[in-house]
Amino acid sequence: MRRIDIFEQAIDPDALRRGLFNEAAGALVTFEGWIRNHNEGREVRALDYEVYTPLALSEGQRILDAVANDIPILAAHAVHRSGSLQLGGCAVWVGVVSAHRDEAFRACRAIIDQIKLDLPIWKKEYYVEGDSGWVNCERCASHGSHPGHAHT
Amino acid sequence: MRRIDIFEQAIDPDALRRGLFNEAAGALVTFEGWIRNHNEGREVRALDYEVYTPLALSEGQRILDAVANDIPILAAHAVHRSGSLQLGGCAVWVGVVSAHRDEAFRACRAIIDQIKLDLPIWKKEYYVEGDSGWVNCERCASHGSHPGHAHT
Amino acid sequence: MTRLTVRYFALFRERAGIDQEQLTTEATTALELFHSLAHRHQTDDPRGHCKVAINDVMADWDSPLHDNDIVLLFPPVAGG
Amino acid sequence: MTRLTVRYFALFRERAGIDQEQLTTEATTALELFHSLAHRHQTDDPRGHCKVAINDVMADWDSPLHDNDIVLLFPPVAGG
Repeated sequence: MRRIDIFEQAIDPDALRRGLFNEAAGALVTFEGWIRNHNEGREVRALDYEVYTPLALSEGQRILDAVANDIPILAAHAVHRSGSLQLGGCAVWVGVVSAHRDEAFRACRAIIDQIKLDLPIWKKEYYVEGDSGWVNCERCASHGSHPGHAHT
Repeated sequence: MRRIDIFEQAIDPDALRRGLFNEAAGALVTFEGWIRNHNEGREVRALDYEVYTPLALSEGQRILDAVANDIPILAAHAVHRSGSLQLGGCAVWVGVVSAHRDEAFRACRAIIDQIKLDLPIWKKEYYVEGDSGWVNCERCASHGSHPGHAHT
Repeated sequence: MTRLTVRYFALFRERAGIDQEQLTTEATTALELFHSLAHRHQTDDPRGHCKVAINDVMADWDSPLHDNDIVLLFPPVAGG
Repeated sequence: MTRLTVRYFALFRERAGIDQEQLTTEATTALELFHSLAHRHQTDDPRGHCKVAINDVMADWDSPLHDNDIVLLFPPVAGG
């Protein structure tokens, strides 16, 4: 299985990990991204994810296939939320199973790294102070501030 | 929290991951080691883990403390089974939470690598053909065969 | 002149005040189109941090435009 | 002469046919003790793949032995 989904409802990590069971698998590595209570020095109270689903699914599948072609794994599943999340909510889940642990660790890391860089997903943070802002991607943050970034 | 446990009963990964929840955490990385149906070319039907618990706990705590001193994480929990496991059973679970994902990935990997090298735990495999054998550690396998290794 | 549909996402949609529009443009590439729409998205050079897709396929900023293309303008992504 | 308790684990226990024994030894280090018990564990040089603990603390093979020590002999570990 190499699969990506966009969920409008809560992610159930336990159901997802059970879906990856495989008798030939010796290792499962999972990554969960949680909504934490701070980002770049601001106190966060909630988030909205906007997802352009058709391209998120096709780009996600391309990422999973590329990683699986590069690293020998048995299965990989990635799920990203859309819509509103509260503090502590699970925004993204990635699970990889393989015969040995090295492959599962490397593939899980490669998949989440590429998801964050490539999928058409945007995050609007709502701050404790009452304002909100669109969050820049990590690649863009390395460019410093640019005209497309403003807290609104 | 930095904690290691030896469980005589089944590991519940979902309960363990919920125990790591932290409002400052943005990333959870987990590793699960499963009993797979083959090892070094033999078909495996079951395993017994022998654990010398007093030193497994003290060595495990030393590993967790060393990793947490090296990598900024918020919490880590490791659990290893003792006793009999069937195919597909979860033999070991490691979970790490941190603000950002890089630390959780690196710390989780470092913890499971050290657990496999340092904890006084031995694994006896029972093969489909009816025989059994003690499994060598990974470090030892790199020494090639040695007098202490024999399938019995 | 090329007749297109342009769709705005996230920050770009908020700034433009519209989800999408149909327009006729003298632009021949995605980059030229982006610059011609600066009054909508209020962003200078998109290369390196913004993305563009044409007809639901990721594209380069120097991709040519054709009649009836649907051009998707993506501000910096932030999944995960 | 030093009076000790020796405990055998996993493969060593199976080969020795006993969990533990009390003995008096001329060995002055853990390595010398290990070699003197080759009839039990049937293993040559333990360094690099076998471990030893003394009184529930991991030890080196050149650690000295003292009266009433409890010496734990560990064949190659295989956790995970």
